[in-house]
Amino acid sequence: MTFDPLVIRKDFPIFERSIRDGKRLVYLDSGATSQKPVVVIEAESNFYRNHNAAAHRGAHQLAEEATEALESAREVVANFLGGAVDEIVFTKHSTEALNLLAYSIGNSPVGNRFHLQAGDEIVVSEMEHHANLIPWQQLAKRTGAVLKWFEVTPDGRLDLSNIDGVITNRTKIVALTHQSNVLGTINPLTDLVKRTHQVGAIFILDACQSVPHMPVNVGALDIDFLVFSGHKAVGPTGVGVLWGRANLLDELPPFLFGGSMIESVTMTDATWAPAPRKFEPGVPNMAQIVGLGSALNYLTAIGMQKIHNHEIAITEYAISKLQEIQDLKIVGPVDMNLRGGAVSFTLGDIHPHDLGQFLDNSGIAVRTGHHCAWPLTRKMGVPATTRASFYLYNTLADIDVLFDGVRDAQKYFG
Amino acid sequence: MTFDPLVIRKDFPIFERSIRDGKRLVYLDSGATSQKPVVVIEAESNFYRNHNAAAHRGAHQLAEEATEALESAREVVANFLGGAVDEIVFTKHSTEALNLLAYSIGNSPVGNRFHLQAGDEIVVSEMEHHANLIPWQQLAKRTGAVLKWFEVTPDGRLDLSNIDGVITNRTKIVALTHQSNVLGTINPLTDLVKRTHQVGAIFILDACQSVPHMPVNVGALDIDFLVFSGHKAVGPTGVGVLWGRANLLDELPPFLFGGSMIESVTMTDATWAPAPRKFEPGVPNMAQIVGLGSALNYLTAIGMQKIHNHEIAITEYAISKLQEIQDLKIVGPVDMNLRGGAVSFTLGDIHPHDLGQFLDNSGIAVRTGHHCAWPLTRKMGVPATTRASFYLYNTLADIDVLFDGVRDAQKYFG
Amino acid sequence: MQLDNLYQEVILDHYKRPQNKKLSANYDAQVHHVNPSCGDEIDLNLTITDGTISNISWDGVGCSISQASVSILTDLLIGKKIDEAYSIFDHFVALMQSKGTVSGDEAVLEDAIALAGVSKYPARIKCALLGWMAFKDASVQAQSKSKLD
Amino acid sequence: MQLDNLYQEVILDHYKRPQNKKLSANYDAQVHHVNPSCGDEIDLNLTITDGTISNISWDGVGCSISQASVSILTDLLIGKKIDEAYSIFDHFVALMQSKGTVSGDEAVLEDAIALAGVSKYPARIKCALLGWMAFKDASVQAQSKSKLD
Ligand SMILES: Cc1ncc(COP(=O)(O)O)c(C=O)c1O
Ligand SMILES: Cc1ncc(COP(=O)(O)O)c(C=O)c1O
Repeated sequence: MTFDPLVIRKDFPIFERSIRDGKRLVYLDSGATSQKPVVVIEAESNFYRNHNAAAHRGAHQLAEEATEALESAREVVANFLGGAVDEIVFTKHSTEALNLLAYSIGNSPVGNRFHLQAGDEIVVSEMEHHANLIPWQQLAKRTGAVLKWFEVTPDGRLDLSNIDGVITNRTKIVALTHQSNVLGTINPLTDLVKRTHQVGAIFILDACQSVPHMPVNVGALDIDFLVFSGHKAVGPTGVGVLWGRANLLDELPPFLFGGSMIESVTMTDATWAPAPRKFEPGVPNMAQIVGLGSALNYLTAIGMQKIHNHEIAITEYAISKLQEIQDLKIVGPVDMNLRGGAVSFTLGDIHPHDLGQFLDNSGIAVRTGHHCAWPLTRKMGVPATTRASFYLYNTLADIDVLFDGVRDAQKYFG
Repeated sequence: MTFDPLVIRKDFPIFERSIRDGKRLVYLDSGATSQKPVVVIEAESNFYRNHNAAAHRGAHQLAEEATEALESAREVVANFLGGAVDEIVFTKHSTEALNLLAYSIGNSPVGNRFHLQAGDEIVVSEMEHHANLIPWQQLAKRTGAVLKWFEVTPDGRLDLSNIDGVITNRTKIVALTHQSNVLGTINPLTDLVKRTHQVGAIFILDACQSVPHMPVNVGALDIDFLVFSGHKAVGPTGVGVLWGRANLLDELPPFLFGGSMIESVTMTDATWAPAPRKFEPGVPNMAQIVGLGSALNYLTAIGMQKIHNHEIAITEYAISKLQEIQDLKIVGPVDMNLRGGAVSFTLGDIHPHDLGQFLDNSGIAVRTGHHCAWPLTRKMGVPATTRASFYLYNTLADIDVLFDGVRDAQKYFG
Repeated sequence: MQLDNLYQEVILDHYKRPQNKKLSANYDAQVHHVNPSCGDEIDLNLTITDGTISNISWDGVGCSISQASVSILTDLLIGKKIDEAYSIFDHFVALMQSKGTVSGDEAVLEDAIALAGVSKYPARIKCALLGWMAFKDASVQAQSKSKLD
Repeated sequence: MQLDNLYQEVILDHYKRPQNKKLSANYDAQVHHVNPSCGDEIDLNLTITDGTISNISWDGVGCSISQASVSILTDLLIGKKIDEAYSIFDHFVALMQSKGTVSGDEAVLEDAIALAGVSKYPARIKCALLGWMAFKDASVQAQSKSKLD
């Protein structure tokens, strides 16, 4: 099957609507959230129309069907990531998945391999999204652990000149993003993971911006935990994924407490079901999980490598075009070997908010601000940036519209 | 508008399907999760088809529309409960909402009104769902607080003979269910809330089984926090609600950390946005929140009092019919003044699992087991029960089918 | 009736007249297993003599499927060599997980073949496996104990 | 172009030539406000003399709307009695929250009427209000300070 974004767009009903009095929607904000193909929308509504019941709770036919739908989706996710079925925990988004890890680690008693004590070290980086920064700040405060970080170079890469000085024998956790949601930088993981395991620490990957956009295999990466959000991967809102190595999920204490995650309960005490159940109390976000399964099947049918190639091509074109514009500065690497399809930039004195508003008036949706990575924008020496981010349904024509829009904005505010 | 469940059923597509080779679906498991009317299903898919974008993040038209959709739903929920807009926090389900409270309280520093120390007391009851029991067990373990509880009488009511002995000057939190998901008992709250406030404690209401079924007004109840789940109130899966008094939400520390809940962030520290934002990090479960708004509008249009009256009528009929059956024992009060529409029972030596399976074969969906309230079933002296639970779409004819089914099961297993 | 496929005569018989349902005073291993989703519980005692299962006894509460299944298990496994018991165990688990696609080997499973219908009711598979998992657990404990002796 | 409604001449003028954008050495109250969703920041100094706003000065970074809005505010409120300033404040906030249904009273709002278009862009309302909220905050601090003196 050849990859044709114009054909793919037909799967996404939102492209049938127009923006600001009849303009074509040029959606360049998939880094914030992706659009949804009709199969995903219908997977969710089909579940409600035909199979809705509380999964894992009840011996009636609807409950059986709901359970089957839920567990098939778990299998899809496991296959997509190259993990085992029982290694997949469903959350509401990656933010919850990262908080789950931080709280569960905080709940680990003395003797548990995850137990943290004063002086232990947690390593993040300056390019983390707030979701992979603040939970660790707070865990450090609660436990007396020390938060350390890799710095970011002026051209927007992780400064790895001193890996062994940052990840030390005191390090217990290394939590890093796979691809920066601001800079587009894809971080090279091999040496980082190796060093992490050398010192006996665990490696947590924030794969929010990579799993939707390129083939990611947890085995090949040799990491310990991974999180991503369904809504950025053409899936529904309200569902995220935590993958963890079976033996680690086994030892990790639970996070949220309630029904269906227990083995036995008395008024004063409780014991836990095996993972993944132990991390999934309550009636699950069933329709959303089913929708996510359908989303990953959709992406797989198209092919993750093809999607990645397409995005690389678009990004390369976008960067070369944007660089033609006077006063436009790309914030992040311009070498295509180092990056994926999120491009942030500044435009002389024109504030990103004004630029974004102007582009919106032409039907172009971009994101402006600090993109939930405030320490990073500060480090890059800008108060805010404008970000265009790409996905399988974007075309080179979208880039041309962006290019014209930016130049028109310069005239308007000039 | 007269209330007619046969007309209402037409709004729920699932009733068009059949069960086990052509049998009519008699859905008596709404206590676990409710079915969804087409307006709710379409509210979710419409959001994806027309307005999907990351709410509160971006100045483009889709993001504006998504924000508007989300915040209108918040207004609907606030009006439905009689609270203020900024007092509504969206979660993934009530289980998360209760854990949010327990963790946030656990995060409260010395000097904060929520701060717990060894010897402080937390009060629950023997009829709590695991979701309103285990989070408090765990909070007690973490802080050294003492977990106390109201017992349940043999006929399935809270034993309130010694309110002042259970709720004392050491009590900091009282967390109780409004209606038992097993017994159907509706707990009388007035004296409990009064006593709770008299000792300076906060009152948390698990309204999972009441908000979907009767008018509930947080002001009239004079409570401090309330939780419920959307999926039990004809809403989507994957969305729940925490309501809290504004001044209390203000003082309560946040729970999940990440994007959009912050005021300012550096590498080592962060400060928080005002409530409700401070409790809602990450890209929200937007489509589900919008669906919940539509669900509550649907219920409101029919009328919560009418829905309640209908359920009371059905329940009364069910109890009187079921009591005709030899060896059938209702577990819970039979006085209609004390209860709502969840009826648990045992049937001689026939195990609930077998009964449930037999009923399923006749198209009847009931729940069997301990219903995530294991200490309660133990207290009631039964290993498990069969539960039939009712909602607006159930009819007296459904009860007749149940009655026949139970009698046929007796013959089959007798 | 479709349901008769699930509730075969043999199952209802074992349910009404369970075999070896009285915990023995002596045993090499004793285990307690629970099915948390429905609250079914079982205690099971196991004795192994010279590599042969010389006794299994049990007590418990649960549905007809779980009760009949453990009763059938005791009839089937007492007197068997431990290796043979494991092979029967594997056959039985495979049958349960087959979603109705396998009919099972009656020569191996004997009365346990009557539980084949359970495999079409996913929520009940755990019921049928409760006693078998307890047996497996107990056998591992008994054997590691005998190694220590 | 529809956008011209939002970006009126007056706004772009104030943006390019902001008024009173240099923090004064003396003040009764100094505040720092932030718009966390976009990172815009403002410092604002306020002096009140005998119930009259005698000076407002500021510095900050932000979009044209937030910068123009505070610049217009200083022009409009310096020299006004504090009560009158509050009444203008209320008018302005009501205009912003009107979703375009109100056109505003030019006699009261003067140049600030040019910001009326913002009310149709919900995500920008906070930009327009940033300086105004800073002013309100500073005025409360300045007055409580003068009560203490
Ligand atoms: C009384 C009560 N509390 C809490 C819950 C938990 O609800 P959820 O699973 O939607 O979080 C339930 C339902 O399962 C319930 O009935
Ligand atoms: C790198 C990265 N991490 C974490 C997140 C948080 O994702 P969510 O809001 O879906 O939890 C995002 C997206 O906002 C992201 O880009």
